[in-house]
Amino acid sequence: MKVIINSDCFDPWQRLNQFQSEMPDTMQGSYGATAVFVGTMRDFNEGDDVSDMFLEHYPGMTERYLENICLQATKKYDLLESLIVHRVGHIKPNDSIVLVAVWTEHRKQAFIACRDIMENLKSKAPFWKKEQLNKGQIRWVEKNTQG
Amino acid sequence: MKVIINSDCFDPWQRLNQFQSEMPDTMQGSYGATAVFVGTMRDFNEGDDVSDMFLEHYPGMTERYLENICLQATKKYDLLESLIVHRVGHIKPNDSIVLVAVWTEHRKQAFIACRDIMENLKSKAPFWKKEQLNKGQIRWVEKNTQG
Amino acid sequence: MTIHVKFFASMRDLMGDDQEISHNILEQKNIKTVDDLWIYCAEGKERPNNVLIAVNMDYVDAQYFIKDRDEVAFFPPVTGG
Amino acid sequence: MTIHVKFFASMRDLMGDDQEISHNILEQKNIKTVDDLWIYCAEGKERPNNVLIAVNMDYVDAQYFIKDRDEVAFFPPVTGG
Repeated sequence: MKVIINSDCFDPWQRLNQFQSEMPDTMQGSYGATAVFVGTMRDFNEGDDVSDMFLEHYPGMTERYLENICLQATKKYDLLESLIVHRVGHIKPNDSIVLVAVWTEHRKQAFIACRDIMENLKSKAPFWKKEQLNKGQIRWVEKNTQG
Repeated sequence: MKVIINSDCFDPWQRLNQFQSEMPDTMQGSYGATAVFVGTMRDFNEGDDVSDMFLEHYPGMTERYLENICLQATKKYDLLESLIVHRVGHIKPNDSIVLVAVWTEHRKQAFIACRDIMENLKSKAPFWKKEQLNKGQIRWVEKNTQG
Repeated sequence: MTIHVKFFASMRDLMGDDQEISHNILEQKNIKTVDDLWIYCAEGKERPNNVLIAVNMDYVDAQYFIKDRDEVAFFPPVTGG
Repeated sequence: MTIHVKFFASMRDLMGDDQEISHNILEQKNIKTVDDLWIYCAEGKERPNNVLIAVNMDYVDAQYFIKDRDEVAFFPPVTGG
């Protein structure tokens, strides 16, 4: 189980590659399913072109909640491993914002756990998005889309 | 939309990296969600240690069904892109068997589409697994686990 | 008519040598459906309950009417992914 | 008692300068709950309906009793992921 708050741009596939290659030998052959979600910044939101974003968080509480969410999912869905990477700070369209990945024996648990973690993250983890629109306006995103 | 039948070992994260980097510029900033599933060979199935697997398929029909499944999901869930890679031939524990990935605007569609494609693949695509057990026995896998 | 018949996985094991064969079927044999074709090919072996059938790479049921040059495949439940 | 108060995102914009401040609260001020604390800090600004509250980094409601050295945070609905 690993939670990373990242202020630099990250490549989700490279992270997954690295995370998986660093797994202990005992993991080899034990997992049959990996479910992954990646959230990426779009250049369009609520009818407006977006050129830039700032992602604020509550240092300390954010990590605590992401770890809690992972821990709960690990127990509930028998996760063998899990990884959350979340970007903070200044973000450009097409940058990865969030990566959630889980490893389980069978696919059903992987699918449900990955989605569950994302929904919990979206509703509980203290992050806030501030968008800079192409037409100059700056606004806080008021709420997330329905999951 | 891309479907690949692969007789060599493949690294799912590298494939995703490559596939995404080859996307046209118009895709940049258009997708907000990517959902991925990777199925990996376990060294254990139905109570037995498994040392080796052979994955047979029906050339022609397999590709046709995977393409159909992708096409249906693309229409139903407004997929912006999709990728299926499926291994055939001789496989070892810890090898990737299947990769399903979808790109959408919002997360809900991505989660549902990825799972839907996997369930359709599991129930429709003509592949058959033959396991070699550690104790020497060879057997056809009779059915997939519940999704 | 000429029918190309394929057997996959455990169905091929069941059929032994006849794993992929073209049958020249004389019209008077009265082979109309996939089920008739199984009986013609299987030399008395019963068709397993869970066998899946594809004609020209599309799933059909055993009552499907075959025609000249069809490719008919028999296989067990799929186990990919 | 000393209470450390934090405001995030649009809640910080609302509060202006008071974004992160330690308040030395005299006992006779009769500040018991998070709600009392808001009234004490907010200089007449109404507490938005959807404001979220955390004490020592756990979610609580406005009736939560605060104690010396608590860290209290006010912020809008979260929008991560």
